[in-house]
Amino acid sequence: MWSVRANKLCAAYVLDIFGTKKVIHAVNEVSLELRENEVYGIAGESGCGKTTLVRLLFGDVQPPLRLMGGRVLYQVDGRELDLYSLAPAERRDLRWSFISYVPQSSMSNLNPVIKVKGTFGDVLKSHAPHQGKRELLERARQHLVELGLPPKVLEVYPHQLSGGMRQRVVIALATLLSPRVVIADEPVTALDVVVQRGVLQLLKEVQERLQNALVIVTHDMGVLANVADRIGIMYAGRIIEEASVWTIFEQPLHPYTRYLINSLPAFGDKGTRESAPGSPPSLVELPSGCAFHPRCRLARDRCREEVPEFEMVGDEHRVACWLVKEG
Amino acid sequence: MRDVSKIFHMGSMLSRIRITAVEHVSFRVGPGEIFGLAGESGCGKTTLARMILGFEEPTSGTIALRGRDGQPIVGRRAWRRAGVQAVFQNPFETFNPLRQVERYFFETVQNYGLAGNRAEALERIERALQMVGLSYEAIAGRYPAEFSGGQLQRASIARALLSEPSLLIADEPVSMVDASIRMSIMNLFRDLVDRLGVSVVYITHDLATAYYVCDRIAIMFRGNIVAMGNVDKVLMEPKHPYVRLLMECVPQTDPKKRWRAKVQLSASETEEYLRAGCKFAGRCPHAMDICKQEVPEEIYFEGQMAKCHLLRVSQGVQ
Amino acid sequence: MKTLRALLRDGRFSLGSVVLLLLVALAVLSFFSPYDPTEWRVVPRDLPPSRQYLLGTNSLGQDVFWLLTFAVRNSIFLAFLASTISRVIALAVGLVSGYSGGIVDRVLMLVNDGFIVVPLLLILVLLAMLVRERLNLPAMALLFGVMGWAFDARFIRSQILSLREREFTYTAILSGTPSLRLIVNEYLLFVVPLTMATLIGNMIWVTGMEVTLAYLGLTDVTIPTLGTMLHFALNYQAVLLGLWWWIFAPIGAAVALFVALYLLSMSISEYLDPRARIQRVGAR
Amino acid sequence: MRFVKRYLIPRLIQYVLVTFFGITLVFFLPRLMPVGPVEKAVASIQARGAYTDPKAAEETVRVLREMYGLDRGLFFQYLSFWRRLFTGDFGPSLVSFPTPVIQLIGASLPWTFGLLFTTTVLVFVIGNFTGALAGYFRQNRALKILDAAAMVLAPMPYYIVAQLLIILFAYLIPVFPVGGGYTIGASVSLSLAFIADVLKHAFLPALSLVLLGVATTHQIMRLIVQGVNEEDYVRYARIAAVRERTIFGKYVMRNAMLPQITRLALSFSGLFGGALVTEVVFAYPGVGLLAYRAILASDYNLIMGITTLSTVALTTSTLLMDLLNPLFDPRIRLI
Repeated sequence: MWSVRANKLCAAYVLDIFGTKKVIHAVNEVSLELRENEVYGIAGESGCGKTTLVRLLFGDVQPPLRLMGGRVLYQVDGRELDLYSLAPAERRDLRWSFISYVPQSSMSNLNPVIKVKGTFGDVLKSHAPHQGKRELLERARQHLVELGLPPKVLEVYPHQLSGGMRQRVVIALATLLSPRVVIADEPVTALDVVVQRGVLQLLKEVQERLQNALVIVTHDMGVLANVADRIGIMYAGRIIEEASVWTIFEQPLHPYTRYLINSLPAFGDKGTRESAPGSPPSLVELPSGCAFHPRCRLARDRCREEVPEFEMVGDEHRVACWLVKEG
Repeated sequence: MRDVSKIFHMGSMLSRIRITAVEHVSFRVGPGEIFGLAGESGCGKTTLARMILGFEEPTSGTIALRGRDGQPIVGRRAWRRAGVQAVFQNPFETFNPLRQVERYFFETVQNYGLAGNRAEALERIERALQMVGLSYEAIAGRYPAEFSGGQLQRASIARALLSEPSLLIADEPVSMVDASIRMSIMNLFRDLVDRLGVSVVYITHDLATAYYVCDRIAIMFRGNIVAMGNVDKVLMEPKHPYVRLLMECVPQTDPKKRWRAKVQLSASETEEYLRAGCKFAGRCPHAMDICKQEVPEEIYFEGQMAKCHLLRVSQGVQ
Repeated sequence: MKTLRALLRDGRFSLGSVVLLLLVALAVLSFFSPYDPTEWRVVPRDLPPSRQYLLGTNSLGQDVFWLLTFAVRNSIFLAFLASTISRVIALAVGLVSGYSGGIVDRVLMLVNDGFIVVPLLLILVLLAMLVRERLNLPAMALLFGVMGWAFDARFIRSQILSLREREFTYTAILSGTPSLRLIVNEYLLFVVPLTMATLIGNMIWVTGMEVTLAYLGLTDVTIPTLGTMLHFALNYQAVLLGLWWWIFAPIGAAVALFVALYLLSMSISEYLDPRARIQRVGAR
Repeated sequence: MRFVKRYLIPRLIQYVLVTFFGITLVFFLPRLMPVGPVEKAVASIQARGAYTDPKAAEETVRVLREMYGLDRGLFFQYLSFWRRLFTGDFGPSLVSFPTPVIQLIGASLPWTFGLLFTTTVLVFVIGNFTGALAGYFRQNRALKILDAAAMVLAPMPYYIVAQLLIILFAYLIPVFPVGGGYTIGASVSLSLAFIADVLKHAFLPALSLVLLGVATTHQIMRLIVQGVNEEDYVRYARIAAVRERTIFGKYVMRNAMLPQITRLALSFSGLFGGALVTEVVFAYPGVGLLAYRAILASDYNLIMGITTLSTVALTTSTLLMDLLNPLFDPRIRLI
């Protein structure tokens, strides 16, 4: 069963830098579906629009970001809701109870001048205004125990926690109200491998406990190989290939995905890896047709002229590439 | 024959907050070798790099350097001209955003007296840029913001090569570079080592790329080198428990090799720095009493070195 | 050029520059003045503004309008000269202190903090009192310049400290660039625009101090400045006598100068701080 | 313990060093001038010798020369300056000879302190409140007008605002007295009438200080709040649908106040400078007016005394704020 559906989403940053108008097409016609009890990975390089896509799924659209088209549907308790036709108050109510967010690991996601329990209390209070302070605190404590975190973290200030612990506290905060969808944007990027593994472990555990949808956005294919069920590869604001983790790693079809997978170093194999030539395009001036064609060795005329459609090519496997379609 | 070798012997390097950043670290890098220096953030690898580059003085111990001609290098200027140059992590920060990239090339040539006139200088710059797949024409008159990250990183390498140093320090040179072109930079290092005989110290937290490119590797933990040796040996047959933990935690890019067991996380970082004995004892699944009291000694066997009491017991080696 | 156009789109900047240009034009007019500002009794006394005497005349028999042109000229000149002197000191201290660090930095910052904590007004009063008779414009500029650099030196130093940690500093060191050249090549371009913004801020301070010292009667009152004009107006009880044009002419000019300079400095520093710039974009 | 070692002790050392150096500056700067301060004072006394009692004048000159060790080296003078400083001895005033300077300052201090304390508190509360609102609700019309007003006021020197207030409220609309600390002839007592009289006299001086102080604080607070508003933790709280009221109070304000508390000492020293000028304009019987009288009479001792003590007062206020800061910022308290 699906819980979030995005249909042909388009969004752009419209900047007015002292009179010069600049439009950055960060997300172009992205369609995807998040299902109950799965980990969906979104992979892409920096500046490919993955963070913007997450903001769209979440309904966090503020200037200069603008929604240019498409819909986001939520399935909440069997009802279908169109995110962008909801009133702001309704949208707010869905936050944390239906969909929540784990931001990039950094020092600064928790208010530095209040204790961790204060932040937990504020989030709970906003969604359960009639509950008493003690009750709320008890609820927060129980939640931490369930996740295997020491409840004493509630009594300290954020700067007293290590980076890994802080990120785990944020995960606990995001899952406080048992949301059906959790979106994690680069949740382990700044962390060391050992801590990274611990944090991913926690994310996965919570997902298994809640049987909900977890979205992990990252540039690190290694992370996705380990935790994702399905993966969408983003390039220049589009998802260009989507398949199960096995298919992506074993039979990638899009030339970009192939470069990406084949250039990954692996232990026990010192064979030469080749990178894709050139470098990723700027979202301000996208190439015509398929955005990857200037770097693609197999590009044909059609690739330069028409944007390939994102089509199903196999079991749960979608690709946007003329070469695949035309054989 | 060119013979580049460096012998490090340095004692406790005290930083301002009196935490030993680098402790009794010794290693040598041979000519034409890529030497990996890997570890988590705060393990002292960057401090070590800064000491080799001469940005910081070791509290004790010495660092020696030989040029490509085999002669020992003495003196600050020579140290950087014929000795050691660096490639940094963020290519967009490597060059001043307000200045043209080419100016660094001319300054390097001029300051080290590498050319007599402008034509010679240009020729030299062109040669260095050709080696990394660029040309003078491609960089002339342009500011850093006009390049892509990959191009800038190549330019940065070319600048470092201008003075024909015997050693290149590459501090996380690809972590800020787009994933799809990362390997081309790694391949470039390999290529340069093979062609020029320059040595490279590759500093990274990423064991996978280290495995890909390095000949030998040292794993650092809290200011100590805990394991060192041939990269295949150290990483594929890890002896030290910390290296084993690291290897288990590196996300393998293959869904067939997913993680299974759980890991234990460290309490506080400062605590580990101040710990007497083996710094890893607090998290080590095999910790013994002696580990908490005595600093383990270096144990050599099967072409690798490891600092661990456990190994002495199990292997019975000196 | 691009920068100027961008800045002009900010209402505050264009308003500030228009007012400032008007004041400068007023100052330039002083070169065509029919009267010598130091002479008294050249026109009838205490006349209200009229076509002949645009801003009336004062009790000393001077034409207020033409006097004002000299006052504005001298005040702007003084402010600019004093601020330039203090910018040179601030830049030198800030650059050296920030780049060299260690003991040099500590000693310089101690001197710097000393200048920050002493009550500058009182010290200036004390010093002005001693040299009252010789306090002509350049001397005053020197005095204000020597006293008014500490705050911005600290600011420049903090900029250098963050620049020093950026990787391009190390690239320059590895390129063999000697320290002094490195500071000039790598940092000056970053610091100069900020210094310009502080220059304007400092000009406000200098003018304010000059007005205050003149009011206390500590400057050479024979030099027409905004401060000495006010000094005379108050001493001759212009308020009580209802000679409002005499007192409001310098006050109006001073207020215009302050606001114009302030608008400029706000606008420029906001332009230079990319963070504030992003916010401006986001707000639209 | 870590707090003491890493925060407290460095601050105390800094305090001692800066105070020491500041006072040293106060001592040496006048001596770098082409005209020596003591010579100047001596000359001015000798000039007056014609119409004052010549014996008293001679006596003053002698005392002064001896006190400053004029015939000895500069270093000796510096040392004796410090020695006298520690006993609170700034010598006799020249205007009201032979009343000790310290006594004159002591008499004016309560007036200045009362004025400064009240205005500093008012400025802090009002300026931060309006500034925070203006930074948080950036589209609000009324607040934009407030911004504009602050923008015009902020760069004004205290002197001009004080002068304008006098013209406005003492001459054009005479609701407040032109100056003084209390009505001349009123008996100094703690009666309600007297207190009301004092407050009435203090109103305009205080208003001029508050107006300018609020304008500056308002502008700085507005910028800080705009910055804090973009911080990750505020955005994250907003994404988590924490109530706006909580975000404004607990997330934005609490954090934006921290730099403002640090700045309080600076704001105090700004107001102090302002108070000196304002007191002169309003003939308010505080330290500023005392200093003015000293200037008119070239009373070097008195000025030195006031300047030195002000330096100590300013460094001490900075230290106090540094000591107060950890109470509000757990990151300093729990290093």
